[in-house]
Amino acid sequence: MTVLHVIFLVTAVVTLGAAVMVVTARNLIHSALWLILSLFGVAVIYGLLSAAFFAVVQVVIYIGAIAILMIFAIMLTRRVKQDVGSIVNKGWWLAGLLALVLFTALVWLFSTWSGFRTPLPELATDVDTIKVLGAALVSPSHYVLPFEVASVLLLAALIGAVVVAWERKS
Amino acid sequence: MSDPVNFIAEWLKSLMANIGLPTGVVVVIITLIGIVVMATFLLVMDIGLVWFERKMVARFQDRLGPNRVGPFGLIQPIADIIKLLIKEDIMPQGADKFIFNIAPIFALATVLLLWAVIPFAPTILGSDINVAVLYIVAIGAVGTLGIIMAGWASNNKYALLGAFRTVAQMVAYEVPIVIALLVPVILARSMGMQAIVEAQSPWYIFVIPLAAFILFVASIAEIGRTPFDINEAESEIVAGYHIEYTGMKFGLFYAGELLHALTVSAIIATLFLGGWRGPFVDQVPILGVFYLFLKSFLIYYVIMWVRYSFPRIRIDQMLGFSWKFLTPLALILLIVVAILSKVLEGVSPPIFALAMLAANLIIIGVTVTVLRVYARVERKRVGEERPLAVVPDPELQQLIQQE
Amino acid sequence: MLNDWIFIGIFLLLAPIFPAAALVIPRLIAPRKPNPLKSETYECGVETYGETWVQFKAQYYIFALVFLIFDIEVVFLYPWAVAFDQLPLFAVMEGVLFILILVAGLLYTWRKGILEWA
Amino acid sequence: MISLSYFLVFAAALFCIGLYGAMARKNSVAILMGIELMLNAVVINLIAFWRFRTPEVITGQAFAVIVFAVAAAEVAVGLALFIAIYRQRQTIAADEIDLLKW
Amino acid sequence: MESSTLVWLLPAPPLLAFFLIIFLTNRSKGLSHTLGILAVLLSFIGSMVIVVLGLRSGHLAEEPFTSVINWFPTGDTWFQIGVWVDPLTVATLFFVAWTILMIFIYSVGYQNYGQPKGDHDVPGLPPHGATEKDEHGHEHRVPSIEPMYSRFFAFLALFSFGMYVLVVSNNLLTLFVGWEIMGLCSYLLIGFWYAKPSARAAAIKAFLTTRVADVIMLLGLAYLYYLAGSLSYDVIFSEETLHLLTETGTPFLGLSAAVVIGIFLFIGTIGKSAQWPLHVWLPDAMEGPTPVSAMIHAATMVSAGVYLVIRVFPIISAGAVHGEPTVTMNIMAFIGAFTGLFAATIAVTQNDIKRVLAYSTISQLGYMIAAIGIGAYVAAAFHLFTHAFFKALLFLGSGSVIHGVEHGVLHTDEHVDPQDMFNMGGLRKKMPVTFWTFLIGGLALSGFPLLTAGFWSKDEILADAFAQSNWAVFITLAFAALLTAFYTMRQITLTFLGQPRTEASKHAVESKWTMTLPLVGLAVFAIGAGWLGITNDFPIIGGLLPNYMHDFVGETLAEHPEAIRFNWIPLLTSLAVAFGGLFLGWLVYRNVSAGEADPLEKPLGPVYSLLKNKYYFDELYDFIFVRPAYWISRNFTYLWLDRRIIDGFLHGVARVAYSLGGLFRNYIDRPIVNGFGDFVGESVKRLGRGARFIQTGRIQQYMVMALVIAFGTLFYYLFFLAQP
Repeated sequence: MTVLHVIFLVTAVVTLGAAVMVVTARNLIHSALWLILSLFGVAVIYGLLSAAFFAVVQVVIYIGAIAILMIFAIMLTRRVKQDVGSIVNKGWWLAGLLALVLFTALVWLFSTWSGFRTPLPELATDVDTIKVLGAALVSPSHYVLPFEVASVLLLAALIGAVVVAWERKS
Repeated sequence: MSDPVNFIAEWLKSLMANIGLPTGVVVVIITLIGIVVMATFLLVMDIGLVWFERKMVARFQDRLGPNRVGPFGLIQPIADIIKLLIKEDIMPQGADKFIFNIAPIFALATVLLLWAVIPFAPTILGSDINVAVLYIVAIGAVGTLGIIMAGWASNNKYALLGAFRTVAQMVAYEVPIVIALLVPVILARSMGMQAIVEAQSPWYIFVIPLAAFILFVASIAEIGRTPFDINEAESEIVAGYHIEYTGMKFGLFYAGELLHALTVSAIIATLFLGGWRGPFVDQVPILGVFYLFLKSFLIYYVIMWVRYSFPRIRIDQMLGFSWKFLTPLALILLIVVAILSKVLEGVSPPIFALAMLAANLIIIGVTVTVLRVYARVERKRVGEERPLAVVPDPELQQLIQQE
Repeated sequence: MLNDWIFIGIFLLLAPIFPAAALVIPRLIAPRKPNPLKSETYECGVETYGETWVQFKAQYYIFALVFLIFDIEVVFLYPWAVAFDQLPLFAVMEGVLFILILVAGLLYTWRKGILEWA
Repeated sequence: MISLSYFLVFAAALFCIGLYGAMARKNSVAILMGIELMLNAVVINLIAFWRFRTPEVITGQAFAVIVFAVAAAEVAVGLALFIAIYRQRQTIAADEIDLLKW
Repeated sequence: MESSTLVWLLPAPPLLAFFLIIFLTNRSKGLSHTLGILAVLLSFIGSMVIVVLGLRSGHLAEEPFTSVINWFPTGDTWFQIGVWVDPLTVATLFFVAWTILMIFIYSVGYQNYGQPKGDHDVPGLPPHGATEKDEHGHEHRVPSIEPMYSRFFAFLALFSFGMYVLVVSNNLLTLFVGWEIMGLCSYLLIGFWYAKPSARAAAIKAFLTTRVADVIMLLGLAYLYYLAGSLSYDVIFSEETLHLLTETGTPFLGLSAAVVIGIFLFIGTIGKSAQWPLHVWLPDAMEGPTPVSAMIHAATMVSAGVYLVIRVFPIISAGAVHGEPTVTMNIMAFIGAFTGLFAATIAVTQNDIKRVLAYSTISQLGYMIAAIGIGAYVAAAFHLFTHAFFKALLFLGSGSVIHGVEHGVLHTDEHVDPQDMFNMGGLRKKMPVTFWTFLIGGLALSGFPLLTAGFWSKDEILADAFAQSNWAVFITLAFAALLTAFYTMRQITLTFLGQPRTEASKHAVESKWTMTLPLVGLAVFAIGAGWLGITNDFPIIGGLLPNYMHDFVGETLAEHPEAIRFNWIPLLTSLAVAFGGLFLGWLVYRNVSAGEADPLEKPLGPVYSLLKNKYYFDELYDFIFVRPAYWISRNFTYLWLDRRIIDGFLHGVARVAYSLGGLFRNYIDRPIVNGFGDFVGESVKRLGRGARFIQTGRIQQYMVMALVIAFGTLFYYLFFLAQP
């Protein structure tokens, strides 16, 4: 039971709890805020995995941008009298069951895997993973293609979303 | 005794070690103490800022400013705080209590958090993480969240509207900020603040003034000060997202805003004015703190200067200014700097700096010319578009009468 | 390095406490006589009417959207910037290409008149 | 000593919670939130595998970067669609948007 | 600069020009053609440098200019692409560079640059002409500029990019890429006037026909890659690869892999070079902007097909015991020779000046294919080389003629088809440059002895056929040569000689220098190109000039063919057929317009009557040659072969299939299949009604189902199937 354990467990509990709140909260704004908390927990998990870059990027992108986007969307699409009536559809129990089954199955599946209990290896202290990542992302022998394609994807998303969401004033 | 802070820290460490505490605990405790000291220092300075600000604005506006309570009214802020503390705290009906309460906490806490990565001196700094620059961006993003929470929780059209405008503005100016921050990172090849400071010979403001300018302007907008204070444009939306806040909660927003201004000044000072760099700082590290705050206050002063010299601009102008001016400019600068600093790799630093500066000046020159032309066109357009009341021609009148 | 993160972690926990404290003090010393009139929503002088949920323009969303795309793209340029001295000019150019694609997006939104605040 | 299993189980749990949200909630935005959770679980797995199995190869992180981009694109377009739908039908309840049948 | 680097750069300028024109200079016509021509000029200069370098280095065949780069990883190896310049490439590069440059310059004039905008021209239709006031205020109609001028140059640039890629590439894949780019361009250019239904149809026809061939060719490439593990020339033409190919057997009739691949690639050629039976697209391809697309389809692009077979000759001839042709070669010999004759006969009956050339092209390409088929590698390359020049010349000439006549048509609002040779005549005075160059081209085509290029190359083919005592090919080609000469002369006579038959041709004017200059430039080669390949032991002039074609291009092959001994018979034959054909053509057509009173009659009455008296010669010739030619071409080739045999066969197949279908329908389909089908359908319908509730249109429910099924399958696989 090292400090790492404690931090991890606390974070995990908070994250999962927040996640549960996300899917159960009645008020959408609340679930958005819970989502933010949960995502923040995930960021901490990245930190524990010594992926500092992703920890920060998680906050920048998810909390700073995506969450804002969602809150805006909620505001834009809110119906009066939304708060009455069930927030889940009729098949919710099936969904829950499925999720549960999937979870158990996944865990069982993992546990059958030999690498399940891989201990934490030491990171080479002299290499800066961000440097490595940056070099890999633009090196032709590694990931330059996905990298550029990602930017094209984002461009496409931008144009598509703008076209869809934009109300032309005629 | 050149470095009292570390000296005391070491002393406390050894003390606690002697008591027999495990090193981990010692580290934690030292960190705690450090944080508390720093935060207190900042908050006190924040109180000072209130006075500074009010004095300054008074001078700008040819008034005296606070001068009754204490010498030069130095005690005035304390009085204000007491007033805020003993004011009754009103919760608007239908407000979302929890969120309503934590929003102001966000507002101040996020500002405080920014200081975690700002190096005060070669030896004195909170934490030297290798993603500090992104960390700053991230914390700023969280700050945005606080505003939305405030606006939404107070169950008030105008608060919500103000919050939305503020967020729109902040996200709009987030982009140039992120790009402008990328430029020194390219030059310093690191996201660590300390590394960037150490890399600054000469100060980056002399190498990439344009980036500094962009960051400066965008930051002013980010902290929502005039001319970018749409979020609390009294004439338009009463008082912005914190209209419903009273007492200390409002005080927190207020303090947050002031401290935020100082914080961005400190960040700019660190990234572009060489942070703690200055004479004798290597021998006497503690001097670094002095230098840093000297520079920060310099920038803070400029911010106030801008604030009290320019009128507020309309929201459309403001958003346009970010998307159509700062962002493209920043992107161009980014491209130029990237290519140039790769092409010039290996030349001697002074030449490199000069070339970089030249490039910046060229870009600035071009931009200014473009702006000139644009301004001329725009003036004509605006002039034509809104004609004064015209006399309707007789035929038209007849038509109207026939109707 | 680890200490730095410990510092950040503790700071994250501690930072809210100072303002929170500032909020706790009034609870103790400030008067609390709430009444419905006091806690009525204050809007522009007249009594408030209608839903608080005014319909917002989709424009807000679109701005946030553009911001999201730009944010993520620029953030992914940071590793590139950090690894700068390991990159050949070619790789730098790829980064520039990335930026140019970004610019294309900006130009599109610009030309489409989406950046106009109507 | 902390081992890979922690993160895998955690990610699995997060994934399933998100899955539930995505399948059970009525409001489309809520569904999207669920999907976000799932995506995050995926990224956790990627990074965990990188950290525990191949810390010397950067692949895991590179993948994560791409997943981030995909997530962003997905949110942007998804929400845009919802807004458009809302404009048409004044609702974004998933079970009232049932045009997807012949 | 390293020569291979230069080779890399050859295709670049046109591509650049293409994009620049498309994206930037689309608005400005002048800028566009300047860009295009500049780019092509660059490539041209580069090519010439390469050619000179190639000729200088004495041992180009042993060590060609080549350099490769890794293109994309294939498993643990890389697929490499690169450039490759060996003697054959040099020869091809030479004429490609020239012809392309000529096209570009020519297009400026042909698309009426500098002319006023048309009164009611629309993009997608040929310009209708514009009305112009001259200084006296007289209105008269003049040609108007092509509305899509810039686009035209963009397409041309893209086309030349494809051609250069094809020529300099060092492997069959990039060759295929260039090949397909040209296919695209031919589609774009044939359908350039997309508002004309006929043009659209022709474009689609051309595209699909060549596609059919290309798919099979791609199969061949794939098979080759599968066997050889590479498509680079140096690998696939190496001894061991060829050996492997010949050794490997295939399921197809027990043919060796070499043969199968050879045939597949050759089918690609059939499509591209419009050999029988895939020749159908080429005549229609004349729908494009008259001479230019025509020349692309007839002089440059279609040569690519021949270039391919020449290039892969080692594979085609692989396993050929000396002097004993392989199956592939036999097939090629047959198809080539047959096409040669077949197309020639058709050409005789055509009245459209362009179509004559189109068919003659088909027939000439047939020559080359046949030459390859009989193993006359050098001869084929030689003829490819010369043909490119004089055929290009002819096409541009025809274009110029049409242009002139169109001008006349516009001038006198007389509505005649400006492409029908019977509407022309007497143009030699109106358009002297065009006439002389066209004459040169025509003589070259018909193999006018000693002087013209066509003679030498054609003669070489005949000589080869003769030397191999391959009588079938020899006689067929000889006869085809006769017809060629005949219809060429016919064309010249009808077009230029005699008197104008219409007002339009009376008012035809010589084209601008932008059009005539290329004609002259090509005419030079139409004469000179032949002297590069004179057999050394040719009487008198033999050996005066080194036999480049043989000593240089021949080097390309691993064991390069020894020169065939000179022999009088083929020489005499070709002399005979050339002169005979020309003479006949002239005799028969010199005064077609005898209908109206011949203006020559009064000034020289007796001479004229003398000429008249010669008529029974005409009758004789008419009886002996012309009618048979007509008869063969009409009845045999067209009606009998095309209509009866081919169509008849098709119809027969159709009928059989139809009746069979009927049988099936009545006795199997309806009772059994339909019954069963209905049963299934009904039950499915019932089932569907039952299962309808599943399809609610609610995404989430779909998601649930999808997940249930997906995970079900996954876990089933993992737990039951994947367990070792």
